[in-house]
This record gives sequence, structure tokens and C-alpha cells, in this order.
Amino acid sequence: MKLDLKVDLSVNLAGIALRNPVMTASGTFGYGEEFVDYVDLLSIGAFITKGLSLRPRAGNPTPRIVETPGGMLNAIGLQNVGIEAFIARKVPFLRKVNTPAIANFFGDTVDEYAEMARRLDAIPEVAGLEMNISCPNVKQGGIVFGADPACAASVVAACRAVTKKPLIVKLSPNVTDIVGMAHACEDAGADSLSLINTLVGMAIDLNKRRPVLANITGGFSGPAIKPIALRMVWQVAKAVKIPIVGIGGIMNATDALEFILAGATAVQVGTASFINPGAAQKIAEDMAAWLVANGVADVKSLIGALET
Amino acid sequence: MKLDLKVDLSVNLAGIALRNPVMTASGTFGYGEEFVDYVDLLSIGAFITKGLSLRPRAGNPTPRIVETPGGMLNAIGLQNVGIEAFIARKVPFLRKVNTPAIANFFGDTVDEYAEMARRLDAIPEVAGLEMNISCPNVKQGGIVFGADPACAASVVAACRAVTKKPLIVKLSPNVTDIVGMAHACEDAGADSLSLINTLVGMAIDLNKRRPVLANITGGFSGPAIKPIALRMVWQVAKAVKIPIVGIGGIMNATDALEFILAGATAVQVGTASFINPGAAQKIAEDMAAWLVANGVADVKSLIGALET
Amino acid sequence: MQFTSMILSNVEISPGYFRMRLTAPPEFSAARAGQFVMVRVSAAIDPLLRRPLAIFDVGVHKPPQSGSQAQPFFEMLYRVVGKGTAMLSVLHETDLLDMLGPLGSGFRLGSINEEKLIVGGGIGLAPLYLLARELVAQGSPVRLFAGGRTRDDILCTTEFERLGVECYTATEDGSLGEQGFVTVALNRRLDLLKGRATLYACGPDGMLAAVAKIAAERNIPCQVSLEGYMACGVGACLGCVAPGRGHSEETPDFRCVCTEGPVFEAADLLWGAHA
Amino acid sequence: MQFTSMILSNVEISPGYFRMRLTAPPEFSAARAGQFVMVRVSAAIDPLLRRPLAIFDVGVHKPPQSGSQAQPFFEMLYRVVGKGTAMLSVLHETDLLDMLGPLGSGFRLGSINEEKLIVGGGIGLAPLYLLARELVAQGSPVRLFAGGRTRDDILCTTEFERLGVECYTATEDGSLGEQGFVTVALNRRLDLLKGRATLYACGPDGMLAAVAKIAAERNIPCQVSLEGYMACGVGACLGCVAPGRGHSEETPDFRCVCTEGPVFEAADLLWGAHA
Ligand SMILES: Cc1cc2nc3c(=O)[nH]c(=O)nc-3n(C[C@H](O)[C@H](O)[C@H](O)COP(=O)(O)OP(=O)(O)OC[C@H]3O[C@@H](n4cnc5c(N)ncnc54)[C@H](O)[C@@H]3O)c2cc1C
Ligand SMILES: Cc1cc2nc3c(=O)[nH]c(=O)nc-3n(C[C@H](O)[C@H](O)[C@H](O)COP(=O)(O)OP(=O)(O)OC[C@H]3O[C@@H](n4cnc5c(N)ncnc54)[C@H](O)[C@@H]3O)c2cc1C
Ligand SMILES: Cc1cc2nc3c(=O)[nH]c(=O)nc-3n(C[C@H](O)[C@H](O)[C@H](O)COP(=O)(O)O)c2cc1C
Ligand SMILES: Cc1cc2nc3c(=O)[nH]c(=O)nc-3n(C[C@H](O)[C@H](O)[C@H](O)COP(=O)(O)O)c2cc1C
Ligand code: FES
Ligand code: FES
Repeated sequence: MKLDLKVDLSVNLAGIALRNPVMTASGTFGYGEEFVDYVDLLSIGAFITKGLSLRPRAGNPTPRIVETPGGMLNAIGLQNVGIEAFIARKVPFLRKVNTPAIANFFGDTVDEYAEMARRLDAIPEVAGLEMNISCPNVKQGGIVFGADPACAASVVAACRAVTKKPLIVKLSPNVTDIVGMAHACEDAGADSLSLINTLVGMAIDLNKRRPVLANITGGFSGPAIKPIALRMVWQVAKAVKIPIVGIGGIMNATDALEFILAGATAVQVGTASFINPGAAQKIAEDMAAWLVANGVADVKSLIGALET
Repeated sequence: MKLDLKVDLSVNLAGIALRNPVMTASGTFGYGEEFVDYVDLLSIGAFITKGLSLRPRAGNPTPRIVETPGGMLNAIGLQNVGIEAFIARKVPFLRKVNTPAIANFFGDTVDEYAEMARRLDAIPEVAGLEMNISCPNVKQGGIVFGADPACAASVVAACRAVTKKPLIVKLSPNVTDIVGMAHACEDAGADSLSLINTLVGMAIDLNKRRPVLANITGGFSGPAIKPIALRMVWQVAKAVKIPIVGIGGIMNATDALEFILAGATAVQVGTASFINPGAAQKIAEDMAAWLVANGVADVKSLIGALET
Repeated sequence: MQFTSMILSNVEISPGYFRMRLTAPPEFSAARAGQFVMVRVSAAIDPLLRRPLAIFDVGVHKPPQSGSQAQPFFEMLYRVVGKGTAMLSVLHETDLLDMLGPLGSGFRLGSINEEKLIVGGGIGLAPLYLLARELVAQGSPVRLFAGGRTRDDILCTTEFERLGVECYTATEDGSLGEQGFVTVALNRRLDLLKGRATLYACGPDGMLAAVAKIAAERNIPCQVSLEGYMACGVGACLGCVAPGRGHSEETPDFRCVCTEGPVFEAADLLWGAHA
Repeated sequence: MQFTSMILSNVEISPGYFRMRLTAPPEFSAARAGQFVMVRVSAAIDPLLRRPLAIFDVGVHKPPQSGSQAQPFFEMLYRVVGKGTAMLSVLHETDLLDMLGPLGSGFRLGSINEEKLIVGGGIGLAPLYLLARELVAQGSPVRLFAGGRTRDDILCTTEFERLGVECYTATEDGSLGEQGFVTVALNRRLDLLKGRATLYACGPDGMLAAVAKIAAERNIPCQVSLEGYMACGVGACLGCVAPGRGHSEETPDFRCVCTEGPVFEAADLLWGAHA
């Protein structure tokens, strides 16, 4: 062990300089403030806000979450304060922290997406945009943007046209061909792809003979989904030229480094922050320790370094 | 509790009379013989053989399995004795047991599938056929039969034409639109649909910087996948008229009954048999006990009885 | 605050109900009645999520031996209902548990002189003992109304009596105290007090709704402690929300149970959605 | 056979190596050297799969008190390498474990008079002690060649010596016994015996390949115990297979380690694939 080795954890994510590759995932870290008691924001690469929309959203009725074997389902229903309140009440906090904040956003129509991108583009405290395309397209009869390459391409292109900020498109895993989706988004102008968003799952309460979630189905996350996420990141990283953000079931530094080997430039920690609010910081620290212990001077040398 | 209640566990699966809805899944129960020390075959509804092909198959190099959080990946590569050896060496055992045996099969081309269906149709000891369409179509450049509705329809129709036995089509979950796949198979003549087969996953050995599986990716099964399976069974059961077999992460009678509530007429127990070789029998017994304790006289009354 | 607790004792006090005492860091003695902890039941991923449990009591154990260090502790009272609580129930002294807390907002104690009527249903008693202690300590008159299905669900009344709290009990099957709901006795007491009292309640939804209704009808203050399925406990997942008074599809008003609650003024909540 | 064992002891015998004694059902005394058990480490789903561990020893404990029941037991020797074995290592007396076994085929003891040379690498010793006991019991001359990286990896030689087995040890760092591979001492002994011996080996792939090569060159019988990633342990999942002698892409010949093995005649296996 070369304990005195200085390791370089920094990565550049489509123009966003990250001091290390560990970010926190949208919807699992609030607007950043919620975790100040547990995570020194200076210890992580960046954090992603809860998904934002033009108008505030109430979200779904409860129960909204349920545990499943090794994972959880959530049907929060994208409850969020809306862009106005975000600017008024949350952005001042972003100004104070010296860590990039990436705004996750969504819409019900292409126009709403583009309007959100335009609004977020104007906020200096927002280092980058992450588009959540796992939302139903109300104009096209509810088909999810992220389930159809053409649909995804059109919404990505619309956002690309109105922002110069780094545009990360977050892919839905609920598709036959994740590589086709990735190509469509890359070609439409995405600067980076993050994956995976949650899988669609369901839980049933046998005794009540009812779904556990008021919304019936929910988004599946946590350690259980890691094998699927890792496979998709590996497939997509081989296929596209833009940097990848690996997400899905990352609980510790080993998991995070596996995603980097599979081709991710950075990772996001989601559900793990619920189990250990300090998870993201711990993962960044343990990653540094692993690099030292293994004599790896630069984490960038591990990106896509899987031998197959 | 009405402990003297006689409960009816029998179900009819597309013409196959099952004494109870609990079957064992293909690839997890050998050819039936492997479990005689642990499971009284008379205590379960039916068992499904390891996937069979025209010629014997060697399968993949090792490692072929790896544990993941709450689940496992396998890349056995469909190793099997082939139809000839099946008839010569395995069918005599089927003759002795008084429990329906369903033959799972696959091919590399539509013709191979049809030839397998024809061969299996001629075996009196085979109560029904389960088609595994999660295999790459060698003639169409490796696209998986089960990933494309038209492709699936053609292979199902070809098998339908050559067998009068109950034909169960086993759906792959690695698709955007499971309901579309289900409709395609129903329309092509399937008598029943079983789902889900394994999801495609991957595991990485960080220290070796290599995939754990020699095959790189593998099929993901076990309790971790239950929420996805349950959701798909519920979606498909609402959409089609033919009976559904629920599969995916079933570990106990509660899980099995949840699938039945979601719309499954019967279930298959897979990975659970590795953890407890007697799992299927125990699940059938516990299911009976649950019906008694809850005053449900007939398990058929629970099929699709979920209140949403 | 995240910390590791060592189990000091874990005792079944009534069939299916356990009382666990654990070591606590010194800062934990500032915990207030109504706050809770999120317990990581196992270091493995099954169960994955932490379990929210109320703080039943806090204290400091001063060992009789001179020279020994005083040991801050806290207690939890829990009912075995599923996997997580079942796993807790088989843990032993010296086993370690990963804790997050104290979380949430706690009860407001209110004016000293007014009589405080505490209503607990079954395991709903868990956050109410520390409340009673705090109210007694500030000199308020306190009465407890404990309800349950059977006598097995009436917990720890001795502990309340030891504080000088008068206890009324009612069980649905009549196996202990009055038969029926404890709200009957509550109403009797309120009739006597002519509407000068503060209510505190924790228990099943039906009981909370009934108590909230009584409070609303008599126009007296009432605080209730809610439950909600929680993932994070720190306001980030938005899983635990409850609809506030003004909530509707058009005018969403969801309150975060883990940070704004679990204790709410009953009047601030929408009760239709709960009943 | 599936059964529940109670842990009788669980002791760290060398850094990172544990020896666990557990109760066994009476039928278990028929277990043969080389057979193994599949241990369910936790009743929860993490870890999900059972862990294969060799049977180190079997016996019957006859308590000194008259009237007490004789208690059949068995032992496992294991090395902490990952999650499952780490969880095993913190279990205590009276903890329960769900077991499947004895599984697999075991060693064939062969002709009585020929000298038996047992080669164990590190934790590979686990199935070899019972083998040595059985060979000694049938009256065969037995020698042990134990190799390891450091002296910490040389296990239980005292136990073998107590059986009357002569032990040779070698470590890669020279911290115990000869420096280097134990196959050097093995070859010396074989030179002396002029090729009349049977070899038994268990250990890392490299050692097994080396021993298999020695046996092939000298044309003497050799049995090896293999490892393989296992899900079921009963021949159903086909996860554990190893390529047999005649295996090729065109002429597949996979052997099932859990049922046909884990002990194989070295000559029946394809060694290229392993080395
Ligand atoms: C703020 C708060 C304080 C609580 N205090 C106590 C207490 O002091 N004593 C006590 O016995 N119980 C208390 N509960 C309820 C307790 O959290 C649940 O009984 C417990 O989580 C059940 O876990 P399980 O694994 O045994 O059950 P399972 O049914 O296996 O749990 C499955 C999932 O559902 C959640 N869940 C199940 N029931 C409830 C419930 N009633 N409320 C919230 N989540 C639930 C679990 O947390 C878990 O995520 C409290 C709940 C909240 C929200
Ligand atoms: C027939 C047989 C007998 C064995 N006997 C012993 C013994 O007596 N003592 C002992 O210490 N070890 C023995 N092993 C190896 C032992 O099974 C593994 O060390 C153990 O499963 C590792 O589990 P883990 O959870 O600690 O490691 P992890 O790395 O967390 O395990 C992850 C997965 O990989 C599997 N795995 C990891 N290493 C091995 C391995 N070397 N062989 C097979 N599967 C592995 C595990 O079973 C599990 O499914 C034996 C293996 C086999 C096949
Ligand atoms: C409670 C919850 C809320 C989430 N909200 C959002 C969201 O608003 N926007 C989004 O793009 N992803 C959202 N996600 C998905 C996560 O960002 C992440 O993609 C997913 O949880 C997989 O990662 P994990 O397994 O590490 O949790 C949410 C996830 C959870 C658990
Ligand atoms: C080791 C293994 C081998 C399998 N082989 C087959 C197969 O040959 N044919 C098939 O249709 N499904 C096969 N499957 C899939 C299972 O039948 C089942 O669909 C899947 O494992 C999900 O169920 P489970 O979570 O209960 O295991 C296999 C699964 C496993 C784990
Ligand atoms: S539990 Fe996560 S917001 Fe309340
Ligand atoms: S472990 Fe399943 S076949 Fe050997």
C-alpha cells in the first residue's frame, strides 16, 4: 500500500468539473439542504436536485413508498415546489455551497420541457441540467418520452436548442433497446447520459388484497437493481461517445467503482442516502482509499477499463 | 379460523389439470429427478423441465452464476441433454410420476422451434409445452425472438401449427411493452403465457477488473426481481384472455398468492428451490394453510382478485 | 445524528410488545417527546430501509460503583408486526444497532396549568410516556386514556401511574378496564373540565380521527402523532407526507411527517383523507 | 438432507480462519470425506445463496454425565473471504444454521497398502482431515503436504499428526517449513516411493494443476477436490460445472461439481482450462 500516494479523483462531466465522481441522485437528496447535517457537500462531486417542473406538483396520495427485497418502490409522483419557488427559496442555498448543483427537470409536453430548460439556463447557480425523460407525454396519449427513441430525440432537441449548459439526459431502463435510446439522445444533442432511472414495479398487500402503493405501480430502486443498471451502463458506454453517469443500487465505493469500470465517468447515489444519509460522502472517501490501496493515481484511468 | 375447511387448490391451466397452482420453473428443477429427496412431486402442481433443444448444448464456460443483492445472475447458456437424450433418459422418469411434466424448449431458428414442438408433441408423458422465446434468432442477426412482437408471433404460430398440446409461451421481461408482446403471442395461438423469464444483468469483479460471468452478462432472477414480475403479470393479465403463469422471485406462499391476486392462474418457483430445495412443496402447503386460515374455499376465487 | 447504540436490554413486556433499552450519545438527552429514531435493523440489505420508532424514554444510568462513567440511554417500545420488528425482537444485550435521530418535531407542551389529556391506542403509547414525564415535570395535571383491543394491548400504565398520572383504560373486548373505546372516558372527563384541556393522541387512524373530532367539536387544542411509510426520515424522499387541512387536487398541501411532524396540530390536518 | 444445526463452538484458529462445530442429525455420521454442506448463512435474503463448505470432521460427543444423550456433531473449517463467511465468523454458540448435506461424492479410499499422499493448499485442507482419518482407519500409510502463502495459512497440522500422519509444510514466504511450493517435498517423497502412491489434493487451481501434472507424469492415481460457484448443490442449476477430459466446443463434456464431484480423478478433467 502506498498510503502517501496523492490520488486524483477529479473528472470532467461534459464541462462540469467534479472534484470526485460521486454525486447524489435526483429525488433522494432533496434540494441539497436536507443533508447538511450528514454530508459535507464539499466532499462530493455534485448533487442533483429533486425533479422540477413549471408549476408546483402535489404528487401522489400515500402510501408512496414500500420496501421490496433488496430495494424499494416509490410513487412520489414528482412532488416538487415548481420552478418559481425553486428560484425564490432553493437557489439562495445553492449560491452558498461550493459544489456544482445540477437541476433535474421534466414536463408533460415538449414545450414544457423546453420552457424548463430555458428557465434553468438562466440560473447561474445551476451548473448543469439533467432531463428526466421517464415521464408520460400528455400530448401523445401518455406514452413515456423515454420509451420511444423518436419521442426522446424531439424533446432532447427542443431543450438543446435553448440551453448552452451541460445537458444530461437521464434514460429510463424500461425499454427493449437502451442502446437505441442512447444513440437517439446523443444524436439529438445530449452532452451526457445518466442511467438508470427507476424500473417500473409493483407490490401487493395480500391481506388487504390491494396494491401497497396508492398509485398501484412505482419506481424500483436500490441495491436489487444494480445488475440491470451495470449491464445498461456497460452497453451504452461502449456505444456512445459522450460521458455516462452510472446510477442504480450504488451502496458503497466498490459498487461505484464497478460502474466506472463499466464505462461511467461519474456516478449518482440514490436510495443509499436513505439508508445512510452520509452515504455519498463515505463512498467518495472510500473510493479515494481504494485508489490509494491499489496504487491507482487517477480515477480517470478506470473509466471503461473493464477487461472483457 | 376454520381449520376443518376443505380448500380447493386445483386450477386448470389451458387444459392441464393442476392439483395446485405451484409449479417449479425451468432450469431450476433439473428434469424432476434431482429433487426427489426434497420434494414429493405429488405435492406440487406440475414441474417444468430444463430448456430442451434439438441437439445437446454444452452451455457457457464458468463462472456461470453469481450472487447479487437479493438475487443472482446465471449464464448457464442453456446446457441441456438435447431431445434425443431427453426421450431416452429422462422421459422414463416422467412416466413414473403422477404429476404433469411440462417441457420447456427453445431453438435458434423458427424451424428449430417448430421441430422441437413437433417432437415434444409426440411424447405422451409431456403434459404441455413451454416455449422459451428469450433466445437470439440466429437467422435474424441475433435479435431475441421475445424482444419483437412480429418475430415472436411467427415463432409461436409455427409451433402452434404442429402441436395440439397446451402451448405456454414464456415472455421475456427485457422489453418496453410487455402487453404488446403478450397480445402478439395470444393472437399467434398461445394457450397461456408465463412470465417473467430472467432480466439481463451484469456483475463485475472490481479487483480483477473483469465481469464475474465468463459470458459477461447473465439472467437475473430471485426475490430482487419480484416487483418487476408482479407489475408485468398484473399488466398482462388485465390485457389478455388466456391464463397467465406468474414467475419471478417467488420465495413463499405470500409471494405466490400475490401473483395470483395480480391475475396469475398458476405460479412457478425458480431460484427459491436453490435456497430451499423443498421450497415448491412448502409453498403449496403454506398456500393451503393460508386459504384455510382466511376462509377462502377455492384458490380460483383469488385469481385477479386484486382491488385497484 | 447517526450513532451506534448497544442494546442494554430487550424484554417482551406483553405478548408481541417489546421494550428495548440502548446506549445513547450524550447529545441524545436533549431529545423531546414525540421525536423518533430511524433504526437500521440489519447491516445487510434485508430489511433495506430503516424502521421509524418513537423515543419512549431517555435517561442516564449512574452505576452504583464509584468511578464508573454515567451512561446515557434511551428506550423504545415496539410491537412486532413484520420482518423488521421481528428481527429486532430476537436481538440481545451487547448487540449493536445503527441509529439516526432524534428526528422530527415533537410535542409542544403548552400552558402549564391546563389539564393535559393523553390518549394512546395500543403501541401508540410509545411516544406518550416521555410526553407525560415532561408535562408532569413542568407541573401540569396529566391524565392518560389508554385503549386497546384486549388487555394485552394496554401497556406500561404502571409507569405512568408512577409519574402520578391518573390512568383510564378501555378495551374493545372488555378484558381490562371499561369495555369499548377509551374516547368515552375522555368525553366524560372533558364534560367535567368544561372544555379547558389540551389533548395529545397517538394510535390507530380511527382513534386519531375520533379524538381530532372531539377536539374540533369542543374547540380545544389537540396534537396528534402520525405514522407514515418512511424511507429517509430527513425530509428528502417525500414518502411520508400527510395531507394538510387545505389539501385538494387543485391546491396541494402535503406535510412532511418526518420533519414537520410526526406531531401535528390536529386542526392543521385534513381528516377526511384519514378516516 | 436438510436440517438445522446448532453451533457448539466457532473459534478463530489462525488469522482469518475459523473452525466451527455444530450439532448434526444421527444420519450425518455416514458423511464421507470430500463431501460438503450448503450453509444458509442468514434466514434473510442477504446473502441469498447457500455457501458450500467441506465437512472437516464428524463425530459424536458423549457427555461425561451419565444419562445425557450422545450428540452427533460435525465441523467445518473456513476462511473469511467475503460477505457470507464474514457473517458466519461472528456467529455464536447456540445460534442456529440451516444446512443441506452431506452433498457430493467424496474421496475413494483405494487400496489399503499403497502410501497415500495428501496435498493441501491453505483452506484446501478442509476436506482432507476426514480423508486422513478414514485412510488411517483403514490402515494405510498417510503423509500430508501442506502449503500456504505464510505460516498463517498452515492449518491444523497438529490434528493430522495426532492421527499419526507425517506432515511436510512449505510456505511461499518461508515463514514456516520449507520455502516455496510443497510440491517439491511431494516430488521428493514420490522419488523415494518409486511411483507407488495415491495422491489426494485440494487447494488453489494452480496447485491442483501442478499436482495433476505430477500424477500424470508419474502415471499414478490422483484425486482432486474442486471448487465451483454453486447455486443449488444438488445438480439442478448447472452452475458449478467443470470441463471433463474430452471437453471441447464441439464435444461438450461438462461435469457437475456438486454431484459428480467435488472429488474427481484428476485424469478425468481437462487441465488446460484450469491452469
Ligand atoms: C414516526 C413513527 C414512529 C413510530 N413509532 C413506533 C413505536 O414507537 N413503536 C412501534 O411499535 N411502532 C412505531 N411505528 C410504526 C413502526 O415504524 C412500524 O410498525 C414498523 O416500521 C414495522 O416494520 P416491520 O418491518 O416490522 O413491518 P413490515 O410490514 O415488514 O414493514 C414493511 C415496511 O413498511 C413500513 N411500515 C409498516 N408498518 C408501518 C407503520 N405502521 N408506520 C410506518 N411504516 C410502517 C416499514 O417501516 C417498512 O418500510 C412508528 C412509525 C412512525 C412513522
Ligand atoms: C465443494 C466446495 C467446498 C468448499 N469448502 C470450503 C471449506 O471447507 N472452507 C472454506 O473456507 N471454503 C470452502 N469453499 C469455498 C467457499 O464456498 C467460499 O469461500 C465461500 O462460498 C465464499 O463465500 P463468501 O460469501 O464469504 O464470499 P463472496 O465472495 O461474498 O461470495 C459470493 C458468491 O461467490 C461464491 N464463491 C466465492 N468464492 C468461492 C469459492 N472459492 N468457491 C465457490 N464459490 C465461491 C459464494 O458461494 C457466493 O455465492 C468450498 C467451495 C466448494 C465449491
Ligand atoms: C424517492 C425517490 C424519488 C425520486 N425522484 C426522482 C426525480 O424526481 N427525478 C429523477 O430523475 N429521478 C428520481 N428518482 C430516481 C433516482 O434519481 C435514481 O435514478 C434511482 O433511484 C436509481 O438509483 P438508486 O438505486 O441508487 O436509488 C427518484 C428515486 C427515489 C427513490
Ligand atoms: C440457473 C437458471 C437456469 C434457468 N434456465 C432456464 C431455461 O432453461 N429455460 C427457461 O425458460 N428459463 C430458465 N430460467 C428462468 C427461470 O425459469 C425463471 O423464469 C426465472 O429464474 C425467474 O424466476 P425466479 O426469480 O423464481 O428464479 C433459468 C433460471 C435460472 C436461475
Ligand atoms: S421519510 Fe423521507 S421525507 Fe419523510
Ligand atoms: S451447484 Fe447447482 S448444479 Fe451444481
